[in-house]
Amino acid sequence: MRGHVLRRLPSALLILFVASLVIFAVLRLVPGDPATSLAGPDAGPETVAAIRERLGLDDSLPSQYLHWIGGLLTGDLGPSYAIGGQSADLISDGLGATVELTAAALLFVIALGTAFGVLGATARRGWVRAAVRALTTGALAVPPFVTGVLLVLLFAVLLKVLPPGGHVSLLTAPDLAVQYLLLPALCLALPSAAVLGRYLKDGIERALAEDYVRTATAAGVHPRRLLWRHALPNALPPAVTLLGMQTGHLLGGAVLVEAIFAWPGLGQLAEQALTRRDYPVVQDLLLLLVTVFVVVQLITDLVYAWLDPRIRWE
Amino acid sequence: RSAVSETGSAGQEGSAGPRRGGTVSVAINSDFTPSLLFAQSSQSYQHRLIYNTLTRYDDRLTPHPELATSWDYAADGRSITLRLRSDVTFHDGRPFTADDVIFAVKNLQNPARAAQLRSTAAVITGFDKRGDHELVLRLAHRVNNLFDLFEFMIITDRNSVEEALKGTRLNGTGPFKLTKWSPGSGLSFVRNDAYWLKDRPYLDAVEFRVVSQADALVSSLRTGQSQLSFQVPGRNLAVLKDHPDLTITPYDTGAGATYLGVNTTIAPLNDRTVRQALAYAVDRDRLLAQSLGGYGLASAAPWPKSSPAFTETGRTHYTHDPANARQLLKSAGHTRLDLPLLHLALPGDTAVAESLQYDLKQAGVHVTLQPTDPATAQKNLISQKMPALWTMSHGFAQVQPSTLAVSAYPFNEARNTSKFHSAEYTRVVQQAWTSPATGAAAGRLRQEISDILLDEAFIIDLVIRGNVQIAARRLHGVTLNKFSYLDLDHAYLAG
Amino acid sequence: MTASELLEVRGLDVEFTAPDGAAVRAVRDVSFTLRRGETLAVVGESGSGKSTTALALARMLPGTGRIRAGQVLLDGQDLATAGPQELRQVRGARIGMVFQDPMTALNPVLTAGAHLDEALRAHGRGRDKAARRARAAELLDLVGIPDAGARLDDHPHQFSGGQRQRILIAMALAGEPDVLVADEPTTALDATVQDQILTLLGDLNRRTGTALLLITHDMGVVARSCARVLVMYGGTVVEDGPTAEVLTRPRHPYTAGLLAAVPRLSAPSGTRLTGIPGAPPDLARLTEGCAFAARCALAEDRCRTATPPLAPTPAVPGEESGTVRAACWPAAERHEPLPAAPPPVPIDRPRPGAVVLTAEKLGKTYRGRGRRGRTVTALDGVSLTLAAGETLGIVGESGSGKSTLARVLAHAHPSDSGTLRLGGRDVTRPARRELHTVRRSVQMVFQDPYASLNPRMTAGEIIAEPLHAFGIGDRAGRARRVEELLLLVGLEPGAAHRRPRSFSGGQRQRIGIARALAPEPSVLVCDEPVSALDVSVQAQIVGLLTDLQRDLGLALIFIAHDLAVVRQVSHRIAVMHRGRIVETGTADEVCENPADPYTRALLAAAPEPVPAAHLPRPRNTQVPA
Amino acid sequence: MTATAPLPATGKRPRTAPRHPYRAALASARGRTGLVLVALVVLAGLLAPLLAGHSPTDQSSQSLAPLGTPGHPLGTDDLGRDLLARLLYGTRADLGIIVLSVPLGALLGCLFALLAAVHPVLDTAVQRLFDLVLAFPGLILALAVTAILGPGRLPVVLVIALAEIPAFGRLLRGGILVEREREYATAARVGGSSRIRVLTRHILPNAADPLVVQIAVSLTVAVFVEGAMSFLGVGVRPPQPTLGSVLSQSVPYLSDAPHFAAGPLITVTALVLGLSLIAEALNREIRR
Ligand SMILES: Nc1ncnc2c1ncn2[C@@H]1O[C@H](COP(=O)(O)OP(=O)(O)OP(=O)(O)O)[C@@H](O)[C@H]1O
Ligand SMILES: Nc1ncnc2c1ncn2[C@@H]1O[C@H](COP(=O)(O)OP(=O)(O)OP(=O)(O)O)[C@@H](O)[C@H]1O
Ligand SMILES: [Mg+2]
Ligand SMILES: [Mg+2]
Repeated sequence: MRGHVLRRLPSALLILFVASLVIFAVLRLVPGDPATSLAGPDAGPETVAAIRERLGLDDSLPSQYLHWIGGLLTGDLGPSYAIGGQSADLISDGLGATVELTAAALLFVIALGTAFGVLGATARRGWVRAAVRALTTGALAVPPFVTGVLLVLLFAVLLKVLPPGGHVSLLTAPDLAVQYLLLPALCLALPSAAVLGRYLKDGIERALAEDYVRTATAAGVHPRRLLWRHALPNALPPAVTLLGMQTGHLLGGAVLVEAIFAWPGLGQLAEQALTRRDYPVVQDLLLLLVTVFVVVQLITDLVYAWLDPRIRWE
Repeated sequence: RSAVSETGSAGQEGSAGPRRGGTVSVAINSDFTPSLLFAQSSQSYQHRLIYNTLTRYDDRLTPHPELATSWDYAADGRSITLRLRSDVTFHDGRPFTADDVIFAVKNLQNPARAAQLRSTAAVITGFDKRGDHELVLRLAHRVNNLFDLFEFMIITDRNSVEEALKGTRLNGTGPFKLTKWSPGSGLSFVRNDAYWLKDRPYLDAVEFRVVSQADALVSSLRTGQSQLSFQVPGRNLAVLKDHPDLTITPYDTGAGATYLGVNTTIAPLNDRTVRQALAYAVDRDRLLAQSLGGYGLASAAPWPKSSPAFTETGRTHYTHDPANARQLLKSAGHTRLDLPLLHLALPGDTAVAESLQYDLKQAGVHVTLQPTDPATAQKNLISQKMPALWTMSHGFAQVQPSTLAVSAYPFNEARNTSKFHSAEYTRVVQQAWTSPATGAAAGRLRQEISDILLDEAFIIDLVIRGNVQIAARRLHGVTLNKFSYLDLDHAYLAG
Repeated sequence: MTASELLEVRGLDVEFTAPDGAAVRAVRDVSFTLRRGETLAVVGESGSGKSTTALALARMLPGTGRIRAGQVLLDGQDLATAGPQELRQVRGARIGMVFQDPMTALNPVLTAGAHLDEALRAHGRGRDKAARRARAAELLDLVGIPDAGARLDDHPHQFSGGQRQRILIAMALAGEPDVLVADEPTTALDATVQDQILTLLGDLNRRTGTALLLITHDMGVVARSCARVLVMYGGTVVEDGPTAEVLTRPRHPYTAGLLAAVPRLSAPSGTRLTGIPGAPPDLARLTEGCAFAARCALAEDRCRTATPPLAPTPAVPGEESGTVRAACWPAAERHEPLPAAPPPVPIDRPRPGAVVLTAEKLGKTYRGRGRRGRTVTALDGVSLTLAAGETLGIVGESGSGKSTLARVLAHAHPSDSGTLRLGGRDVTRPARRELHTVRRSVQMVFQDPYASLNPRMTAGEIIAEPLHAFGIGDRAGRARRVEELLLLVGLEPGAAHRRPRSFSGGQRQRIGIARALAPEPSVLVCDEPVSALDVSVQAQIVGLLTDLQRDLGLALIFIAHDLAVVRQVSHRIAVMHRGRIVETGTADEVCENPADPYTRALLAAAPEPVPAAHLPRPRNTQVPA
Repeated sequence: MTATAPLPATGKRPRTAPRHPYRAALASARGRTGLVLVALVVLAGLLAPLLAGHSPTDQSSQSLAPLGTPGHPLGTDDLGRDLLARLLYGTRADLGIIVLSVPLGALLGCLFALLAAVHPVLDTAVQRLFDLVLAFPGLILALAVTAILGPGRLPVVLVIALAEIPAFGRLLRGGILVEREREYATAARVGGSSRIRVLTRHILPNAADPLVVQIAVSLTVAVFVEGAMSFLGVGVRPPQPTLGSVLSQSVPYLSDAPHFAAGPLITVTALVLGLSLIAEALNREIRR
C-alpha cells in the first residue's frame, strides 16, 4: 500500500504543478484586477496606482508566480488582497465549515444513495420503486438553489424546526451545529445521492443476476443476506470510484448551497475572492481543492482495492 | 437545545419604554472588508458602532454634535474651529484628542485609502491645535460640503490603523467594541461600558451575520434569526410586508440611485438629442414597481426628497414617453439604433437591465445586454472603458449636492465614465462647491447643476433608492447616518 | 412410490418467454425418479434442456422461466408449488447444487470460508462462528483441498479452476443434502482435474449415500460415474436406463448417433468421426411428432405426426426386459439392437511434404502486474517442425502453454527468445511490412468461438476482414470469396448477413475457420477448435478440418486437451507439460506406447466412453429393479 | 462431412436475426415511455415559435399574473412576460445548448481516449489531464470561463463540454483497455488488420456501449449545469430565457407565486425522467 502511494506521488505532484500554472494563468486572463476592485467605484487613477503598487501587481508575471509558489513552499500563503487578513487564516476558517458540510453531505449521499439503490433494485412493492424513482428523478431535476429555498420554506419558515441558515461549529456546540448542518447537507447531497442510487441500483441488479448469487440461492441463503452480503459488496467498488468523483462535485457544488444557507465555507470564500479578484486567496484555495481531489482519488483507489480482493497493491 | 428557539424573537411587545440588555442580530449581505474601511463601500453598517464621527446630519442636512461639541466657520470660509469632547476614550482606554482628528483627515488624503471624499479632505491644508480638545482646520479654498466629510470621516485610533486595515484590531470610541470578525460569517460586538454617552447603549451585544443570498436574508428575518436588515432587495420584500413580527421602514434619504449611463464619445450618443430620447424612453414607474419592489422614487434627477436640490419638476423632467423618444431620435436622424448595455450579472441588476432593454426597444433602440461580473464592471467603470450604455448605481446624492459632482465618479466634472466634458458644467460645479452663497443663491446654483445634468443626460437617473429597514417589531431606536453607518446608540429591544 | 424413492419428477414442463414474446418450451413432459444413494446421469447435446431441468427441481429458473405443469416430489412434498419459505429450507439442506462454471459461480469478494459459512448458517449448521469455521475447514478438507484451514481466508481468484469447483461442491455438501445436483461440474476442467472431481463425487456417494444427479454431455464421464443415465433431446427424455445398457446397446437413434460421434482413444490416427447431421430443433416452434425425426435416418411417417411416449423397450438378448425405456416408435417394437456405430473409416490423406514452419527453443514469459508481480514461464524452450499437408497435434493439460505456443506461432504475441522460421526465412521478429506478409501465410483459429468473433460485425464482414487487410479483390470480388468460404466450411451464403450471436457454437467455429482460410494461408494453427463444443458438433468440425487439409494441402497445428480427438486427426503428436514439449512422435505411437510419465498420466485420466468389455466401475450396488 | 442447417443450436434467439440492442431498448416499455417524454420536451422546444402566443421577451405591466390569466395560460413573470412563451423558448434554448455541448464533450473525450490508447506514456498524460479537469470545482470554472469569454451561449457550452470530457474519456479508455484484450481484437490483428483499423473498426464499436448510456446521463447533467450557471449570473445572455434562468428568476417568488417555477420544474423533470428511462432501457438491453 505504501508502494502504491509512493508510485502515485510523482504524477500527483505533476498535477499540482500544472494546476498551479493553470490557476495562475486563468486568474490573470480574467478581466478586472484586485486594485480596481479595492479602489471602489469612485476612485481615480492615482488611487488605483497606489493600490497596485502596494499589492505588488507591478511585478512581472513570472516573478509574481514564483513569489506565490515560493511562499507556498515555505508555508506562507500570503495576505489576502481584498478580503482582509491572511489567506491561510481565511482558508482555514472556511475549511472547517466546508469539511463539516461536505462530510455531512457525504454521509447523506451514502445513506440516501444506498437506500435509493437497494430499494430501487429489490423493493417488491411497485409503489416503493415508483417512489424511489420519483425521488431520484426529482433530486436530479430540481436544482439545489430551488431545493434549498424549498427546504428552508418548509423546515424553517413553516414548521420552524430548523434554522434557515448560518453555521455553528461542531466543535463548540455539537447539538446546535447538527441542526444548522441538516438542511444544507441534505440539499447538497440530493443530486449526488440520486446519481449514486442509480449507479448502485444498476450494480445490484447486475450482481443479483450473477452466477454466484445463484450459487448462494441454491445453498438456501436468505434473500436479505443475498442482497447485503453477496450482491452489495460487488456493487460497491465501482460505486466508491463514483463517490470519489462526487466528492469533487460536492466541494465544487458548495458554492451554491453555501450561499443559500449562509454557510461560511470555502465555496463562499471562493466566490467572494473571485469576484474581488483576491488573487492569493483564489490561488491558494483552488490549489487546495485540487490537492484534496487528488488525495480523494488516491483514497478512492485504496478503498477500491480494499473492497475488491482481486486488486492488490503490489 | 434547539437552534430555532435560540435565536427566535420570543417576547411580544410589553412595556414600551427603553430597556437595557439584549442582543440584536443584523443580517448583512456582504462581509465587512477592512481594506475598504475608509472608503464608502456597500457595507459600512459597522462603522458607527465601533467609531464615532465629528458631527451628524439631521434630515435637513443640519449638522449636530458628536465628537465635536461646537464649531465656528471663519468669515471667509477658509478655516473652521472645532471644539472636541474631552470625556472620550478609545476602547483601549486612550483618551481622544485633537491629534486623532488631524490623523483622520490626513489619512483620508492618502490616495491608497480610496476615500470618495478625498477631494474635500484634500482642501484641508493646515491644522492648528489649541490644546488637546480644540482644533482649527485651514482650508485651501472655501467648500460647502465640509460637514459631509465630518459625517463620513470615522475617527480611528491613529496607532493601529494598519491593523485596522487588516481587520485584526479595530479600536474606536464608539458604543460597541468589536470582539470578533469571522470572515465570511460575520462580526460580533459587545457593549462599550465606557461609552461617552451616559447609560448608552441599551443593547448588550450586536451580531452581524453575513447572508449573501437574498432569499436566505428573507428567511433569516422571517424566522426571527435576525432582527434587522437593510439589504433585502425590493423584489424580495413582498413576502415580508405582512409579517406580524416585522416592520418595514423606508428611508427617503436616498442612499443610492439606479441610473443609465451613456458613453458620450460613441456616435450617435455624442448627440444630446439622442441621449434625451433615451431618457424619455424608459418607464421609471414600471421599473420601480417590477424590478425594485416599489421601494424608491422614480426620478429623472439624482436628488432624493431630502436633498436641498430636490424639485418635483426636476424629478419629472423626463417621464415615460416612447412617442416623444422616437420623435427625438427621428429628429436626430435615426429610426433604429443597436447598442450594447452593460450591467452587473446579479439577479436584481439583470432585471433592471431587462426592463430597460424592453423600454428602449419600444423607442427603436435595440440593446444587447452584457452581463458583467462586478470586478470587471468596476474596472471598466473607473478606467473609462464602458460600452455605449451601462446601468449601475451611484451614491452621494443624499448629502450636499455639490459633493455629488466632486466625489461621485459618474458625475465628476473633471473625469467621468461618460467622458462628458463641458466648460459650463465644470464652472457650475466648482462654483457650487466653493461658493459662499446660501439660501436662494445657493438654490440657484443647485438648480443650474440639475439643469445641466438633465439637459445633457449623460447620466440618466431612473430610480432613487433609499435604505429600506426591516426590523423586528420590538426593536426600536435604530437610525442610519447619511452614509449608511448604523447607529444603535439609542436602540433597544422592548419587552 | 416405494420408500426409497427420494425424488420423483412427473410430467415437468418448463417454458421461457423469448424477448419477442414467443414461448420457448425448454423442457417437455419430463418424468424420472431418483432413489436414495442412486447415481443418475443426464446427457444430451447443448440446449437439450439439461440445466433447465436441474434448475426447475429447486425452482431456480432464471429470467422468464416458469414451471408450466408437472410435479417435483421430494419425499412426497411438491416443490413445484411450494412457497418461498419451504423452498429455502429445501435448497441447500435437501437438494445441493453444483453449477457449471467455477469461474463465475463464486463471489469474487468473499473468501472461501465466507462462502461455506454462508451455506452453513443458512440452515443453522454450526452453533457459532467458530464452530462453523471448524466445519468449513473440515468440508474443504473433505473435498481434497490441501491445507484447508489456512486456505479458508483466500479469495476465489487465488484458487485454480479445479479447486474452485471443489469449493462449490463443499458448499453444496455443507447442508448435508440428500440429493446433489451437479451441472457439468467438469466441462471447464482438463482430464486430470476432471478425474479428481469425479473420484470425489463417487466417494461421497459411496460414503454418505448422497444421491447424485450428474449433468454432462460427455459420455466418458457418464460411463465412469453413474449407474443410470437419462438422455435428453429437444427438451424431452428420449432414453432412460442403466448406463451399461444404454451405452452399449442404445435403443434410441439419437443416443446411438451421440455415441458414434464420441472419439475413442483406441481408434487409430487418420480416421473419421461420424456426427449427427442437421441441427437441434427450435424449441419455440415445436410441432407434433418426435423432435429428432428431422435428423433421424430411421424415421418413419408416424414419427413426424405423433409424439412417442417414453416406454419400456423390449428386452434384447442378454438383458432383462423393461430396464431401458425409450421414446421412439420403432424402438418399441424392435428386438434386435440398433446397428452398431460403423467402425471408424480411415481416410486417405496425402503424405506430408516439405517442412514449412520451424520453431527453435521458443520461450515466453508473462509478467504479472506491478513490480513484484508473479511471472509465469508459459513457454520454456519449445522446438517443433511442421510440414506441408501435415497435422501436428498438441496436447497437454490446461495451463501447459498450448495457447501461448499457438499465439507465438501465429504472431499474435512475440516470443521472448528462440527463432521461428517460415519456409527457411527467419520471421522471429518481423518488421511491420514483413509481419503483414507472414500473416498472410500463417493463420489461426481461436480457442473460444464466442470471444474471438466481434459481436458487432456480421459473419460476412468478419470473414472479409482479412481480405480487406491484405487487399484481396475488390468489393464484389470479396463478396464472392466470402460466399465461397462460407460454402467451404458448410454454411449457407445467407449466413453472411447475421451476427455471431445468432449462430451456434459449432457454426461460430466454422466462421472462425472461414476467416482463417480467407487469405489462403499455408499454415493453419487451430487452438482447441472443438473443446467448447459437444460431441456431435465436434465431429463435424474435425471432419471439416481434415477435408480442408486434404483439398488445400494445409499444414495444420491442432491443439486440444482431449487425446482421443487429437489422435484421430494428427499425423504426429507433441505432448506439452509446464511450457515444455515432453514427448513427440507419430500419433499412434504416442498413444499406444507413451514414453513420458506425464503422457501416461494423461492417457490414464481420459475416461473411455464405452465400457466395451468391462463395465464402468460401479460405485453403487443398487441397480434399479 | 455433413450439411449444415442454418438453425443455430445455442438457444439464444433463434429465429429472427437479432435486432440491434439500441433499437430493442427503445422498443421496450421503459424505453418507449422515456422516448415519449423526451419527444414531448423536444417538440415543445422545436415548435416554440408556433406554440407560444407571445414573444418571450415582451414585457407588460401585468407582473406575476396567476395561472389561467386570459392570454397568459401559465401566467406572467415579475417583468410581465408571458411564462408559457418563456418556458417554450427556454426549453428551446436548453436543447440548443445540450445538443451542442454534450456531443462536443463526448467527441473530445473520445479523442483523448483514443490518444491514450496509442501509447502508455500518452495514456498517463491523458489520465492526468482528466484528473486535472475533474479536480477544478465546476462552478468556479464556470465563473472564470465566463469572465474571460464574456456572457453568452459559448461559455455555457464550453463549460458543460469541458465537464463531460473526462466522463466520456475515462469511460471509453476503460472500455478500450478491456476490449483490446478480448480475443476478437487479437483475431483481427492476426487476420492482418492494421492497428488503426483494429482500434476504429473492431474495438471502438464494442467499447462504445457505455457511452450511449452516458450520453443520456450527460444530457441531464448539462441541464443541471445550465441552471446553476444561470443562477450564478453566468448563463446565457438575458433576456433570452433558458429553463435555468426562468427558474432562478422565480426563486424570490417561490412562496408567493409558485406557478412561476412550476413550468420549468415540470419540463426538466420530464426530460430527466425520460432520459433516465432511456438510459436504463439501453443498459438492460446492452447487458443481455
Ligand atoms: N433464461 C432463459 N431465457 C430463455 N430461454 C432459455 C433461458 N435459459 C435456457 N433457455 C432455453 O432453454 C433451452 C434449454 O436450455 P438448457 O440451458 O437447459 O440446455 P442445456 O441442455 O443445459 O445445454 P448446455 O449443454 O449448453 O448447458 C435452450 O434452448 C434455451 O434456449
Ligand atoms: N496474458 C497472460 N498474462 C499472464 N499469464 C498468462 C497470460 N496468458 C497465459 N498466461 C499463463 O501462461 C500459462 C500458459 O497459458 P496458456 O493459455 O498457453 O495455456 P493452455 O495450455 O492454452 O491452457 P488451456 O488448456 O486452459 O487453454 C498459464 O499458466 C497461464 O496462466
Ligand atoms: Mg447447461
Ligand atoms: Mg488454451
